[in-house]
Amino acid sequence: MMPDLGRYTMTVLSAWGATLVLLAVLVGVSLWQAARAKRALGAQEERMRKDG
Amino acid sequence: MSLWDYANPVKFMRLSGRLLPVASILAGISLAVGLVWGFFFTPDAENFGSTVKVIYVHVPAAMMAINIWVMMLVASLIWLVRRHHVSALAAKAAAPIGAVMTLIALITGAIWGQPMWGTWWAWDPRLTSFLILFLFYLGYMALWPAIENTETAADLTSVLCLVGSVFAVLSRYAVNFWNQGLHQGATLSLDRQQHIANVYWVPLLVCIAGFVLLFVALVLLRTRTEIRLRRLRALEQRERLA
Amino acid sequence: MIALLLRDLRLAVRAGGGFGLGLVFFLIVVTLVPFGVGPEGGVLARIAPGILWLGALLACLLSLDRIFALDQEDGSLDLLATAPIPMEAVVAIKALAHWLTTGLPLTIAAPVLAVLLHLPQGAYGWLVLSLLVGTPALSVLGTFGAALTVGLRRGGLLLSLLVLPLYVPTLIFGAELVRRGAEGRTVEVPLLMLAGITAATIALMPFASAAAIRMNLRQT
Amino acid sequence: MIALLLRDLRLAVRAGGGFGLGLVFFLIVVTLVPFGVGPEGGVLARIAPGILWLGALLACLLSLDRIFALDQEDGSLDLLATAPIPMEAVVAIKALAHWLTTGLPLTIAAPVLAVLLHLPQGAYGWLVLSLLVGTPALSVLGTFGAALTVGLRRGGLLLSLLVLPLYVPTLIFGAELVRRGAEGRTVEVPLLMLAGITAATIALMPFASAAAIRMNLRQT
Amino acid sequence: MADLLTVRDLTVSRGGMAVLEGVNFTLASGAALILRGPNGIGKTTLLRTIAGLQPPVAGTVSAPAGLAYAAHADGLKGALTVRENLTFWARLHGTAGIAPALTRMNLDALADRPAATLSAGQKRRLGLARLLVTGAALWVMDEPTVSLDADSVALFGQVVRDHLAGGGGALIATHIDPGLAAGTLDLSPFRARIRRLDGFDEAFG
Amino acid sequence: MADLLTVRDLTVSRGGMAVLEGVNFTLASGAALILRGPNGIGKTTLLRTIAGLQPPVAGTVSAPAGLAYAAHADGLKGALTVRENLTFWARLHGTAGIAPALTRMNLDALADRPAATLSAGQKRRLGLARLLVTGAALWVMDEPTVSLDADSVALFGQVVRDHLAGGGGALIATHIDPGLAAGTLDLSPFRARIRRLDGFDEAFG
Ligand code: HEM
Ligand SMILES: Nc1ncnc2c1ncn2[C@@H]1O[C@H](COP(=O)(O)OP(=O)(O)OP(=O)(O)O)[C@@H](O)[C@H]1O
Ligand SMILES: Nc1ncnc2c1ncn2[C@@H]1O[C@H](COP(=O)(O)OP(=O)(O)OP(=O)(O)O)[C@@H](O)[C@H]1O
Ligand SMILES: [Mg+2]
Ligand SMILES: [Mg+2]
Repeated sequence: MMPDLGRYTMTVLSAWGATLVLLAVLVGVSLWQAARAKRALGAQEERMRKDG
Repeated sequence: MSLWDYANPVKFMRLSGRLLPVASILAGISLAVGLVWGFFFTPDAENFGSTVKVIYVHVPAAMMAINIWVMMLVASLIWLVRRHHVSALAAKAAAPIGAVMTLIALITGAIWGQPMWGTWWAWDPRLTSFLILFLFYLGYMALWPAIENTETAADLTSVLCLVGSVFAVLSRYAVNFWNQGLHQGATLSLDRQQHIANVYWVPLLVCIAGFVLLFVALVLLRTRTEIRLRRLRALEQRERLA
Repeated sequence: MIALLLRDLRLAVRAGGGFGLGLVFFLIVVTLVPFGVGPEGGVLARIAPGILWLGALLACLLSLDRIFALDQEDGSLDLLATAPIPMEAVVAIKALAHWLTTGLPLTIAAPVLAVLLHLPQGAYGWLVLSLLVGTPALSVLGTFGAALTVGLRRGGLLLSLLVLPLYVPTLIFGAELVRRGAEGRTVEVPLLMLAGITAATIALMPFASAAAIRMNLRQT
Repeated sequence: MIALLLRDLRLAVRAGGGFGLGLVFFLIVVTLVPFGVGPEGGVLARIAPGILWLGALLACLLSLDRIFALDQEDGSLDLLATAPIPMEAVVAIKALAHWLTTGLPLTIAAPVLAVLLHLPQGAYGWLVLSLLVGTPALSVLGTFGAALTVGLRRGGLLLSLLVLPLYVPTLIFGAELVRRGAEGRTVEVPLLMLAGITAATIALMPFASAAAIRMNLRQT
Repeated sequence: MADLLTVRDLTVSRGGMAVLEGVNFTLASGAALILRGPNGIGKTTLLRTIAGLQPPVAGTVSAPAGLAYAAHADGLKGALTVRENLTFWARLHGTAGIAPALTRMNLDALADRPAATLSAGQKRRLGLARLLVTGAALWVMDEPTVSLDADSVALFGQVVRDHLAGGGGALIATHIDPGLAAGTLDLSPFRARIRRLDGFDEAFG
Repeated sequence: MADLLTVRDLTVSRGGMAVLEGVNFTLASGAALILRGPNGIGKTTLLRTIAGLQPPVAGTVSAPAGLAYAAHADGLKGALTVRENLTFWARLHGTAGIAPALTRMNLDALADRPAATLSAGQKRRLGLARLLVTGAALWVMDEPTVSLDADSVALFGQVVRDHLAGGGGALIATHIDPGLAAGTLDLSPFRARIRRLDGFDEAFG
């Protein structure tokens, strides 16, 4: 399945690897921040509704 | 109903809530297709060998790096002229994405340069102007949190984006003048359609579309986060005063 | 306006000799380079134009945060903003005062320091000319950076980060001018570019800087 | 004491990301050098050790004035001086906090930036080692300079003037170590000298700095 | 007499939150108004808005163009002497002659001292002397008598009375009675009510 | 009760000139002393000398080791919250628990605000709360009630009274009556006479 990359295996794999890792981090961080903001806002709204 | 109405936070939240899943799914599909196609089903090129596969991540990232800055410039102008908060926050949300894209272009380029030019880094105009662009992204991102007042932060970062754009272009010209460079274009001009075989071109287009869609999805997500954080802040302030 | 210029110059001279210190920093950077890169004349002569320009740029940069921060801390900036004088003029005067206390002395001192780095004979004139034409742009751009960061507690390093990319074109053309001069090549293009950048920044940046100051004061 | 360290670290991180900014300045200096001296790889590789050390040194220098000046301006320094904790400890903690927020990040980032200057492969290890051993001395000496200039209104440039000569030995041995490493020569002598300077300054300078602070406060 | 300053339905904000709302008052020339209110009510914010340093959230301020603002901080340069500090402001405002200002704030003996070597109260006197050289009709002052001893407070009172007698106006935020025959406006009733935020819109602006 | 602070024949100088001379007083534990005198007489200089920040020119000060000094400036970090600012000082002085200090200076509602966003009077309250967490017996304060509104002054008075009741002492330089039952020392009689300089010797010290 894996294509034969010849003597450039390292080059291609590390370039793709770095890209995918950076994108994954970006997406992961964005999702995490989004979830955290949503949770914090939900909690705050809940609290303020109770307090009136 | 004019387009500007979507600059209203409530409407934006509603619309973006609907768009986000669509954009995410489309981004996922096109990225998967494009990347798999590019990695597994393209032949090696004559003078690049298998390194030609790097193009599927390098070129889309490089294009996005520039285009995201342009989008931030437009959003900043909208904020300065029409003072739509969503617009300023969208610029803020886009900056980290742009910075990551620039970094990907730089890293993949550096890795690619090792076998192609025999060096990780060369002071080639295109590479150099990307480094400068990366610095502009860093400066922009550092300025936002440094300013306490949110409206002032939006104002000042917008002005920076404006001035920075002018100087990014100027730098591009300056480095061109300073060093003729090694970067692709002469040996195998991939940006001119007649020079590139469709076997490379079509998957590349799919990858570019994937990166664009990924950016759209991420910007929507991050802008939503920023809007929520703003509301959270306002609520907290109110609670403290009560 | 003249009053503001005189005050700023007087403060620069009084406050621990702000005047001479930019110079001294320049001197020290230029002196440290041989310690860092080793003393061979050939290498030094090659890199001399670049190092001299870089030293001037850093010396300039280091004094930028005084432009507005001091006035902000002691409240003068608020009072200046309510005085009957447009903020654009304040900003332009500040940039001028900065250039007079930093760029100008650097330009005058550069030939002396060039000796330390074995700059080729023919390049001295071009060095002075390039600094004379280029340093005003450094002051004006620096004033813009200072205006952006004025509210922030000691935004010194943030200021550097914001300003340095803006300095790149000036640095490239300035150093290139000297390098070409040293090699006896034609210098018209970099000289014109340098002059163009300086003229354009002087004409336009005060508006951006004034806007930034007003935004910073506005903190509602 | 731990409280002071934590406070200083927290302030460094909060105040507009003081943490990353030293790094960024380093990045920018290293980036600007090629714009100045031209892009040829050969020359760059020759001067890389010196420029990397010089960049680290300047990045360090630029953040020195925060060490005491902020505390002095808002009156904390007077209050610290009357707190039940010896001034020597305050000074040592301040130097440590400065190193943690400046020297350490610089050391970690240096190899990445070395790529931009085409530093020869073999020298990377020596570069990191030299910075790790050398930068604490920069922080300690810088703290002394900051202590001397604390009373002066924005003594930033005066501070540079005082501190840079003190930095010369560290710079010489640090850059020499890397250069020898790059050429595959023996590195013992500069390494020992560097370690010796660092050890001696750490042991002795806090007393000098504390004395300087006390004198500065005493202004009768 | 003519109204020097008119404030209509003014809402002012600080840190993104309205702090005072519905403030209304006018100040006739020759009159002084003292603003009172507990710490943090928004006196400084109101004065900054009137001085034009920040925009009002709602409502209008119509103030004369030449207006002199004296903030919590004095805007003095420690490296310059008392005389130089004052001369600078006089020339910036295009007025001549700082001698009367020095004399009236009892600064003659200190005229050639660098401002950094003044005591807290002496600095404050210098900060107030600046008002005299602006030539402005309306003085807007934030706690002007901080750090002043009783004699200096009396001196200041006299200076303000003279200014009013000359047709000027004065707006003073203070916690201490400065000994002026002046109207007082208590800001407590104008404290902004906290509105509930029901949608995302309201988090902005 | 025992004497907390004894000052004998003290001469203090500022800018190379003696400003006060022959100052004598003692402060018993449980008592407060208010220093008065016109601007520039040397109150700040005297307090700095007592706090050990500068050496006396002549005479002696015997003060307890643990002494808390509150200067004109508050020593606050704008980037830290109220709570963080106070916690720092508490840990530095090795005391625990800032909650009572917050409550007693009415700062509970502001505890999580960055200090930079406080109004002038709120900052001052925070500066005074620092005294409570030092655990020191002797409080030396330079114009503590500057910028405070009437309620806060009363709050401060109560805090000082409690401190005195616990056996502490307080030395306060002020122009305003802080509403304490305390002795008052007018510094005017101690103003240093200007001696003629007859030889070069006397130009030194
Ligand atoms: C850090 C290093 C590099 C950077 C920052 C960089 C940047 C860029 C940029 C900005 C583009 C243009 C994208 C667009 O807008 O169309 C591009 C395209 C391209 N790059 Fe790179 N590049 C780097 C290294 C390399 C290397 C080492 C190679 C191969 C030897 C390479 C090959 C290409 C090719 C073939 C294209 C597409 C065609 C073209 O626009 O000329 N790049 N790169
Ligand atoms: N930068 C800021 N960010 C957020 N809130 C702020 C900021 N500055 C001030 N505030 C808050 O705004 C309110 C009004 O402050 P202002 O300084 O106008 O009060 P003031 O009436 O002048 O008080 P004082 O008598 O203590 O000087 C206060 O509650 C204060 O805490
Ligand atoms: N750095 C200095 N150099 C020279 N003289 C100074 C210096 N600082 C203060 N002085 C002078 O010393 C005298 C005493 O000042 P000090 O600050 O102790 O007065 P103070 O009693 O606290 O006054 P205030 O009530 O105004 O605060 C003043 O006359 C002042 O002008
Ligand atoms: Mg106020
Ligand atoms: Mg005093």
